[in-house]
Amino acid sequence: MTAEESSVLLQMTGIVKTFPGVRALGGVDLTVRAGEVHCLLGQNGAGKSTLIKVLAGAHQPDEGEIVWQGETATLSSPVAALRMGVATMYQELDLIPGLSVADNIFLGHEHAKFGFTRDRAARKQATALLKRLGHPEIPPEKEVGELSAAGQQLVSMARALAHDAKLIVMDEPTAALAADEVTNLFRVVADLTADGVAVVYISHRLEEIREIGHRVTVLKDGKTVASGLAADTPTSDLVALMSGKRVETVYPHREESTVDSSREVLKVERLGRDNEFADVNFTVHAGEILGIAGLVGAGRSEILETIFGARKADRGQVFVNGKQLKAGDVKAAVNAGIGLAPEERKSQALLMDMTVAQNVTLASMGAYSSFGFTDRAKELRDSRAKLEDLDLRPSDPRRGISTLSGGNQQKAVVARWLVHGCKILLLDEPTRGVDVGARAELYRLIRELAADGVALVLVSSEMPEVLGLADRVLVLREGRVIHEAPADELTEADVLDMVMEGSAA
Amino acid sequence: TSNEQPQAQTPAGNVAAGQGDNAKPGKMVTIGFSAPAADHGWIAAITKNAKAQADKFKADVTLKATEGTNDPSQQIAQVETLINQKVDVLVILPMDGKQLTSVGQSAMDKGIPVINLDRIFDTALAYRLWIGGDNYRMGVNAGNYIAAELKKKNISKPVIGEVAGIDSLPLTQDRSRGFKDALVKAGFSVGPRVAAEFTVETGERQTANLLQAAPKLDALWNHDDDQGIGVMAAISAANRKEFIMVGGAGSKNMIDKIKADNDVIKATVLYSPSMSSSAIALARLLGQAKGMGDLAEHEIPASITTYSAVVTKENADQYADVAFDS
Amino acid sequence: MTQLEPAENTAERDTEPPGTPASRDKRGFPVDLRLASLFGVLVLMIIIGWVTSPDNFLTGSNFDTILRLAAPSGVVAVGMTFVIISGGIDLSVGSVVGLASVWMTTLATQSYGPWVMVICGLLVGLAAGLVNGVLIAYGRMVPFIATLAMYISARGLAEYLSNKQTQVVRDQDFLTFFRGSFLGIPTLIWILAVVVVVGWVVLNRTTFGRRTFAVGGNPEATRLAGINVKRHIALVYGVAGALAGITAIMLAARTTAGSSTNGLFYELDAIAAVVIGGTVLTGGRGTMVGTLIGVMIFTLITNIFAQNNLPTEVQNIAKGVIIVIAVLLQFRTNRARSTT
Amino acid sequence: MTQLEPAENTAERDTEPPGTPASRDKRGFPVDLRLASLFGVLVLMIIIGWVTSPDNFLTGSNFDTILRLAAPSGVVAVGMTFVIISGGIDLSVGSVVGLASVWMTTLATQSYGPWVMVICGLLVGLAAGLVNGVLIAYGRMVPFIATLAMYISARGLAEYLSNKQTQVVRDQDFLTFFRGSFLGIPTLIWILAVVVVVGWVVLNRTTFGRRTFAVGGNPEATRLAGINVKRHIALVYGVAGALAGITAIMLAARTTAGSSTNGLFYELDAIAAVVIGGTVLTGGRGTMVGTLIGVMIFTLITNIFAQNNLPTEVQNIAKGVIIVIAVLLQFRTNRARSTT
Ligand SMILES: Nc1ncnc2c1ncn2[C@@H]1O[C@H](COP(=O)(O)OP(=O)(O)OP(=O)(O)O)[C@@H](O)[C@H]1O
Ligand SMILES: Nc1ncnc2c1ncn2[C@@H]1O[C@H](COP(=O)(O)OP(=O)(O)OP(=O)(O)O)[C@@H](O)[C@H]1O
Ligand SMILES: O[C@@H]1[C@H](O)[C@H](O)CO[C@H]1O
Ligand SMILES: [Mg+2]
Ligand SMILES: [Mg+2]
Repeated sequence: MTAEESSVLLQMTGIVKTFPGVRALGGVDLTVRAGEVHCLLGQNGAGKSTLIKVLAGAHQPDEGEIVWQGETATLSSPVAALRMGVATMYQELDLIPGLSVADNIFLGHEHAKFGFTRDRAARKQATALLKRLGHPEIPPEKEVGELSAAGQQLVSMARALAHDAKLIVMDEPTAALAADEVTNLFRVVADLTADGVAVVYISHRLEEIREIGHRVTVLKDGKTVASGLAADTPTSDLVALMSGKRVETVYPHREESTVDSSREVLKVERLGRDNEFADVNFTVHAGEILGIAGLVGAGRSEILETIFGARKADRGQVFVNGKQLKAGDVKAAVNAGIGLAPEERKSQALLMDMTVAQNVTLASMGAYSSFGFTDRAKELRDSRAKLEDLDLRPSDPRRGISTLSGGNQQKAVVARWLVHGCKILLLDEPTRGVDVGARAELYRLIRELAADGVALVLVSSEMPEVLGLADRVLVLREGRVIHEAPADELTEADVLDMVMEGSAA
Repeated sequence: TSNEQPQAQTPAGNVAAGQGDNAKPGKMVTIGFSAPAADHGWIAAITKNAKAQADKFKADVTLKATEGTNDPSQQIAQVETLINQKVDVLVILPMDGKQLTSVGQSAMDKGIPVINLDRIFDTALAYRLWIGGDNYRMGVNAGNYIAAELKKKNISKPVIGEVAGIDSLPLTQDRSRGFKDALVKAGFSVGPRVAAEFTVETGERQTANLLQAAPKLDALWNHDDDQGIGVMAAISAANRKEFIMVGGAGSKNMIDKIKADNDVIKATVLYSPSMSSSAIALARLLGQAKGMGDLAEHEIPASITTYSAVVTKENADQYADVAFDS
Repeated sequence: MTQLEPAENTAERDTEPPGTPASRDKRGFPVDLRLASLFGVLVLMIIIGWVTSPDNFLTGSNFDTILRLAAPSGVVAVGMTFVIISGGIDLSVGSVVGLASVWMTTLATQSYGPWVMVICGLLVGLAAGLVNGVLIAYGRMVPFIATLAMYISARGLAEYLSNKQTQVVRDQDFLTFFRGSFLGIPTLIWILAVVVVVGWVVLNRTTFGRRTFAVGGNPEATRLAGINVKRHIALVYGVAGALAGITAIMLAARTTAGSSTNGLFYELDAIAAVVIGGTVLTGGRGTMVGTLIGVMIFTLITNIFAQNNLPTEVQNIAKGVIIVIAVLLQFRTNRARSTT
Repeated sequence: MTQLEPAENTAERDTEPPGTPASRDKRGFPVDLRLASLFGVLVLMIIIGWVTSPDNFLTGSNFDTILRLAAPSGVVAVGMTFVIISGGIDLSVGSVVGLASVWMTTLATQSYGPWVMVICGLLVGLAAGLVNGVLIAYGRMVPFIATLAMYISARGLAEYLSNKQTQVVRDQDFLTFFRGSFLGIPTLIWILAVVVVVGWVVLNRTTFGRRTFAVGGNPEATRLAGINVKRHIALVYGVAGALAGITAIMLAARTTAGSSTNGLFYELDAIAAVVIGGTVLTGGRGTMVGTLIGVMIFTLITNIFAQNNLPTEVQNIAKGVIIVIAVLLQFRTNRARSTT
């Protein structure tokens, strides 16, 4: 035990952080040893990000003590934390889109002499860092806003490495990464820990934790409920700790199919957009869930948005119940009964200043008004009913939507399309950033919708999710459909091979 | 105002006659003209009069009129442009006399005679001739007229209001000073004072507030007949009739009202934009190296101050020709 | 503008926890501490006015004057409230007032009588507003720049049309009606009241208003909910323009003249009033009542200074300071509210 | 403003595929199609000037005139470029020019000689800018409103200090130096050149500039990178203020006087020039060269109109239309570029 204690790098005890009206952290303990990957688990809103922001000097704790290498530390600003040796990759991408890769990596500790920047040196070192991350091809002078999400995540990582930190915090680094990038990241993490650097790792994907984690700390409602668990603690135990209830498995079981193959609801023919995807054909029946698998950047979101009219198709048609849909016209799609739960909940779906009810009725304002005047009573009544149906908590439709957890916000987006009476629902990464408990509820909801005869198209980067929920799966690679098969004929390994290599092994 | 009888004069604007030998065409003269932005009727009339006068002499006068900016730095550039174009004579009504002094002087240094119109330069070295009104006397005459009228009515402690023009212009300060001096001499003083900005809207707004501050007035002087339309609108909205009002500058609109004599306005003190007609006429003579017929001097004088006559119902007809469209 | 103020952002987040019940209905009603503090400023100003000129301030006719002066700026500010809530800004309203006031009072227009004058004022305003809206929504110009261009051009066009002269309104029916009063209250004040009430109802009780909040709050999400965002934005600027047209009519009545200088600086006053009233420049939030209070505060400043015979320069210094205080005060109240 | 234009957003996505090499260096140098198209507009205007007044336009003395006129507005625009790139806006610069010009030319100041005058102009500008910056960064006020308050107050204070009188500069050393020339080029033009070059270097080659882009691009991320965002913002407004102070000095030299009306409307011209120059109002992007071209375009418009004796109202109509065309044109070029 003494040997281990001597290798303790960071000890946070009794950390309390209150935001007006919210006690985000109510006494959290965290002990990290040098050279370990310490995983932080917890439901949405459990306080993980808040804790690491305290550690990064971005938030000041109200109470509690931070001991760094045996000495009490005060982290009054991000600079203090960086100086001490804590580098952080934040959950929300923390890059400046208009600045170059190199500028982003060294922001705040620029290569400079007398205030004048030395760009050549910066570019050289940036390339070295990116190389270490397995991506020497990313040009250091390129604007970060022009990189893919995965590329941006790499820059974020390079930035953390650039600080020569003793502790690197990674807050959901894999949320936007494809499988091969995840492998790459894990290799880097392994290198780091081999050098004695500690990593605090946050993810909602338990299998990742199992793969690289050494120890696990579980947060629930702003409190540590378990710390220093071994990484191979059984899933059901971890979930029980996080959610306070038993959830048997994370991913859904296959269920009895509800496909009504006599009713072809959505038909996509030779759909294409320049530089994005081409020649996409499929049909979806009432009660059917069509899954689309593929790597990040394969063009899945673009296909959904094109069907929905948010992007204009360059080629091909979309038919709803046999009737052709006008291209590039969201309103026409909505009127035809299509709904889209987009990939970026916050920026593409939610009106954060509005109430839940106002968010729910946004697409159906005509139905909730007479002569242009809103019928607020009906609006409240119907949304309350729908929220109760979906088991959305809290079910008070007058609350601000910003007060809901991620999973419940996602349900509100689904509710928007249900009150509109949509028959086709396009779901783009519906569980991204949603914790395990809420996920299970969303899976149940998706199944119920199918049972009610809704046709669903599901895009997800999590293979087991697609395979577990969908009736049929399209495999997409570089904008083209390379395989289509009933879900129960596919295994995760097959699909991974196809998306990465172009064909099943 | 213009929309009443737009075809009254062709081209619009009043012109000086040009007498005797001076009427005959002489050597070609190019006159450069620069004035501030015509953001109210008076300045608009200045530009229009200049053009009308040049038109009258079109046989021997070319007018290059750059018009209108309230940014002294830009007006300097405009005058420089005229100098670069090698005009023979310059007529400048500066946005701010002090700020355009240097460019006036540099024109003079280059041998281009400058006629300084209205707002005076900081030094006489910067102009060959200054022609303008007498702002101080304008205030004095307004004050004297009001004092006399009130004495006639035997009012001992009158409340006398003042609606000034743009307060940051020296000419406004001169006018107010003259007004105050005249009233003090008569044993009176200036009561509530507001400053408008030569526009009808500000005239109305400021007067509406002034009338509230002074529930009873005996007289009111308004510096500028352009803003006067707004001043009168505020008075009629407040339904106030207990006082006499005197205007400033002498717009057609006000002179008509004075003549009709069914409103509070009883007089206006002239500050006529006809001075720009005179400026052009004199610029031509300067360019042709001629003198003024009636003077014994061979040369055009160095300064001419127009008189700020008091126009009342009695003499209104006499001044119809110099009245301007507000 | 958009200074996505870092400090501010985090501060907002720090201080405004999602879900304090008080913050629930941010838009709707005056039952809000932020508005209450603003109302406090208004009351304070009335007290100052009363104390400094006890005889003349609290009189019926002075209130008449104040309200009549507030009326045109108030109408412009109502339009600005819509524009700002929709996430935009309109720098051109003042110039559009000038243009509409000139156009409706040309000899030609006046010759067709009062109805045509009124309709002309309205249409010119509406048209200018729609040009703004189309440039912004369909031409994808930044609102600041599109309306700045209109600001410059409309004033130029007004000068061109009027030949820079003040055009006196001769039409007696027009003057009698708009300078008159109804039930003892001047027509201009009625117009202000109607515009504010209708503005409130449209903003808070109609789908148009709801969409305005939505477009300002998150345009992309609004578009993906099947709402025609471009058309809505164009319409919002059209509304602001039409209200500028109404203002032109009111000014033509008040000053008995049309002039290209009418409406000068109205845009700045309107924006200041709207923002002081608690509407945020980034869009998505705002209140009509706050705007009205903001307008009243500014009108009162001028009135109190005139009542006390104080010079304009001091008034301007004070005006700037009052803006700062009012905004900082609201921020504090807000903070205080959310920590309780 | 912030109209997070939905249409625009998606359009950008549609038309701007990630990673077109041409768009690589948007900030730094004029090697950019957007700037090239702007430069095209400038050349076009020079051609128009030359065709319409063949004798007088393309002369050395006319270029002198143009550049000397452009100099003060150019200096203000350099400061505005920093402010806008940082995600803010400064409406007060024009008033601050007025205030600084008055303060540095009071009898008292002049009595201490030219050095004190210059330092006074600079310090007054800097101080006013810092007040803006502090209100915005630490007082968490929206830049539009904080600087609007300063806009009103600074002008009022200038009138108060000068008693609304124009104050003539009597100091001969001051006049000789600033009205003189060096190597045949007027001092004012030298100042403009130095300010633009230094501005370019600071923006593109120093950590201060880099951080200005960062603050405007994503303030929260910048804060998390360990940069004192508040202090940086305060400094950026300080820089803009100090440059307004330099402008005041230049105007005092040019007009040989200080006046509270100096600098009127400079803020709008500067903002228009900066935006036409391709700097985006949402912050994070912009170029100094573009700003300079923008300033030159506006100055040329005035000059060409003066050369041809055309009236201001037409000039204003044209100015608005040119703004619209220049902005739309840039947008098209941009589009064209990225689809090739
Ligand atoms: N700046 C803030 N102001 C107010 N409340 C906040 C702030 N940041 C976080 N919260 C609240 O604190 C709680 C903890 O949030 P936090 O982001 O730490 O959760 P998390 O565990 O990271 O969740 P997720 O898994 O969704 O990322 C939540 O209720 C959240 O709404
Ligand atoms: N707004 C944008 N700006 C720049 N690049 C973008 C933008 N949107 C998408 N891309 C890029 O276009 C490519 C296709 O992205 P898309 O979102 O369709 O992928 P996807 O298959 O839906 O992946 P996922 O949804 O899992 O992220 C990716 O390289 C992505 O980074
Ligand atoms: O500009 C002013 C006024 O308009 C005034 O009425 C006459 O004098 C001029 O100088
Ligand atoms: Mg988190
Ligand atoms: Mg996607």
